[in-house]
Amino acid sequence: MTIGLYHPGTSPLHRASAGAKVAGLLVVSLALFVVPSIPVALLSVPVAFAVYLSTGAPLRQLMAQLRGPAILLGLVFVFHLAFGTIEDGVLAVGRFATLILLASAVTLTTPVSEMAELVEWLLRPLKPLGVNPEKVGLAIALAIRFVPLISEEFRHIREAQAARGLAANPLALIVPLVIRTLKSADELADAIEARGYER
Amino acid sequence: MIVLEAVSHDFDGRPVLDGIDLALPERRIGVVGANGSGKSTFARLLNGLVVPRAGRVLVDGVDTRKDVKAIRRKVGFVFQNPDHQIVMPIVAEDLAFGLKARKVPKDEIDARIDAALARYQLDHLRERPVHLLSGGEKQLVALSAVLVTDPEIVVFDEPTTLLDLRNRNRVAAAIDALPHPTLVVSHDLDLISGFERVLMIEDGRIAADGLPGEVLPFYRARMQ
Amino acid sequence: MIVLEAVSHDFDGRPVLDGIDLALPERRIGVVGANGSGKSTFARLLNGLVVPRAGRVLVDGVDTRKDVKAIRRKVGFVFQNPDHQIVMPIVAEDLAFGLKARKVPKDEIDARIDAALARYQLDHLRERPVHLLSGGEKQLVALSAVLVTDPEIVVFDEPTTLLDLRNRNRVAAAIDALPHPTLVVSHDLDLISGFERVLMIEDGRIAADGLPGEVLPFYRARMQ
Amino acid sequence: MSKDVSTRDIVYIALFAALMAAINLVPAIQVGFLPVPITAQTLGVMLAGSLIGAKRGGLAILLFVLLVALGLPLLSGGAGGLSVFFGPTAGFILSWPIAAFVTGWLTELNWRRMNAVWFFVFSVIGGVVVVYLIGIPWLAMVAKLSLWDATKGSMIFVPGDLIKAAVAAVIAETVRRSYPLMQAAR
Ligand SMILES: Nc1ncnc2c1ncn2[C@@H]1O[C@H](COP(=O)(O)OP(=O)(O)OP(=O)(O)O)[C@@H](O)[C@H]1O
Ligand SMILES: Nc1ncnc2c1ncn2[C@@H]1O[C@H](COP(=O)(O)OP(=O)(O)OP(=O)(O)O)[C@@H](O)[C@H]1O
Ligand SMILES: O=C(O)CCCC[C@@H]1SC[C@@H]2NC(=O)N[C@@H]21
Ligand SMILES: [Mg+2]
Ligand SMILES: [Mg+2]
Repeated sequence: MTIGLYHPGTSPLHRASAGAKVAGLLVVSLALFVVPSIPVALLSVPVAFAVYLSTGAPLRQLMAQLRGPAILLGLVFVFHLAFGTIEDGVLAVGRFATLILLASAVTLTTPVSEMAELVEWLLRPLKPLGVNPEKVGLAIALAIRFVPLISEEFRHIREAQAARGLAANPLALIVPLVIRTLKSADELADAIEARGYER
Repeated sequence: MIVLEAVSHDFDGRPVLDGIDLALPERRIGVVGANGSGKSTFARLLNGLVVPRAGRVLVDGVDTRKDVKAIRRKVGFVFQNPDHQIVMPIVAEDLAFGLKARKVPKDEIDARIDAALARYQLDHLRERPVHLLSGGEKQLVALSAVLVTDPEIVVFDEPTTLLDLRNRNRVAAAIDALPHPTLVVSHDLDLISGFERVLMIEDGRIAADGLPGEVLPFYRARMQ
Repeated sequence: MIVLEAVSHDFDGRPVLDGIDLALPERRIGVVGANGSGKSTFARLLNGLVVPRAGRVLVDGVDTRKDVKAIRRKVGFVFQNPDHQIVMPIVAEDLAFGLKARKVPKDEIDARIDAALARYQLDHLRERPVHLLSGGEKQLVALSAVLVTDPEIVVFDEPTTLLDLRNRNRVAAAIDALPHPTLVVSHDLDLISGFERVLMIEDGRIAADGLPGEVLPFYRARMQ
Repeated sequence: MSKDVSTRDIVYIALFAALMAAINLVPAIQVGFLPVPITAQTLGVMLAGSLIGAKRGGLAILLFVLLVALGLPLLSGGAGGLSVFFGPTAGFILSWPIAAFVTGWLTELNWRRMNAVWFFVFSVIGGVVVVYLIGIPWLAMVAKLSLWDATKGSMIFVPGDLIKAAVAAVIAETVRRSYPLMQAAR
């Protein structure tokens, strides 16, 4: 599936497994907090930026995604200049910039379905605690399945009410939407059992 | 009377209705056509739910593009699935909802609800939860909720597809008995076989137009 | 063969099925009845979605109360609304769903999906998102997802009500061509007029049982 | 998800996670240079707790958070992915499942006497108080603000959050009367 923020491509990151990428992200974030070194913080940003660019997504999309975090980091830096030390500011901004760039790179290069498989795999050790990874996988698929069903229902309901002369009224829209989709959910649950899914 | 003048419409550049000219003075009009031929779009034109890209739609002389409010008051619309248009949990509350939106005074609301329910012998359902009604009862409640607002024309988009034979017959009888001019889009050819005029839509054009006895056999042959 | 022995069922104390005894060796069985008469409850008995309060339901000798797993494997069930039985977002994933639940090995899954899709010339839909299909395509995908698990009997609960005429004809042809014993609940009397046996349910009892030529006219008269 | 989560529960959980995603179609409002938007999504958090209860409601919102982590663009402005969890709004987002659980728990405890007023009160306790208790300290930490400044800044959300609680209350009460879900579930 090519839904979500995933951007299809053939970069090295695309070829790496989801598990390796998420593990890498974890190791880097730990390392950055364990080693409070200015040179490391300063160096890691361009490296992370290079990784981010290597995903091969269109430059415009890449830059647009950075606008929000950039504003925040600017604020944090100004705060440190005013109330703290420059060193602390560089350290804080460097860490966050690195992590946001790397996390975005992982998201851009990993399809949702692969991430879902990783989650199922990660949850496996929790089985003795009563967590069932397959159920989590089913819930993820169902949620993705529900999104277009909900928007279809929403369109029908909005039209039917406009036709009754009701201006857009959140109550009038959401109540039938919730009831209709709950009914669909009931029927879907029956169908899942009828199709031989074991609890 | 419904008049269409050179009406064309497209969705995202894909043409759906293509240069339709029509004057419909009849009191019972049926519309048939294959899946995706443009029937629902055609019906939605009549109360301004769809505003055409080109051309004009006039209902009793009012342009749907210019005065949507007046058009919504004139043209009642009943959908295939009553669940979509029912808003409130209790039958009477739902009938009141459209009237409140039109700022009808309180004491008049009650009287009008009584009258609308009495019309189809639904009085006993007045205080019932809507979502526990049978399909046919729901469709009749949806129709009552439209009639209670006193429209001049009623448009139906496939009002019987979800019903069983008995409920279908009940709704068909209700449609037959309506004093209002009525336009019905339906795959249920029996429902419109007694109408004054039937339009067949194909690829966004009127492919056949005439008496049911002429148009319906032609349509049946096309659908084989 | 389907056998019901003194089957009764109620919901919250309200009787819905009332002492039904039946043996159904035929390969094409239709079920008709008014809204709320108990048709869906009857159909749901056959694959254990409903377990009767009293009596037994046997499918090829297996009691639905005792071995639900075996029953689910034997009896495929196709619902009215394909949107509510397609579980996964992509066609191929959905066909795989029932097979994974049955722990079919991976490479066999692929081969079986190919075969099931080929049956109705749906190969080109393999990787498509389900929500972009037409109603008829969706219902055929739902049917394929049931057939891919190799059931011995297929039960349909009003499989064509949401479809237009062309899509309905497509699904009707698919049902006609099934090699499996089939039981179809439907308000669409044409769909079952060629069947071997038709049951009419009324107030939870079998009110008529016989050839379509006998039962359907009786039912039509009752529904006036 | 634990053993006593039935197939039907999973479907409801998925449904409310998807409803959260749908609510995101209401555009969020970005105020000044505050790094946290005013969003309609907490309405979904309140509804999940009020309508399907503590366990299912909490899991539904947790599933939503998981979908965001997987890379679906379900937050305001189409944000999503792992980077969100390093940002200033992560505390708010992570508080949502807990908030839904708390609202649901209070609703279940008081199911017999539920009406619009109680739905409002419980939506405020879960969907506002709990959310702020977790979200504001996190915001202060990430944006290097003092706790007091972060709290003052967040007061801008209060009017909107109260309106959402009121809307959630009216919806929950109307749905409760039309489709008795919680009773059926117990
Ligand atoms: N809101 C919309 N946006 C985009 N395309 C649309 C929209 N509404 C309808 N269409 C498309 O326009 C065409 C005509 O649709 P319409 O609903 O009018 O057909 P119809 O004749 O009513 O079919 P049916 O028998 O299935 O109800 C179809 O191809 C449909 O997919
Ligand atoms: N899960 C349930 N809980 C309570 N009552 C139910 C349930 N399912 C069905 N009923 C009731 O049992 C009766 C028979 O329902 P059933 O769905 O079998 O009818 P049906 O013949 O299939 O009707 P339709 O033509 O509307 O599909 C109805 O009165 C219905 O309201
Ligand atoms: O979309 C996001 O990235 C998360 C936004 C979190 C917004 C918080 S939730 C509580 C408070 N009320 C609002 O309207 N916004 C904030
Ligand atoms: Mg249509
Ligand atoms: Mg039924």
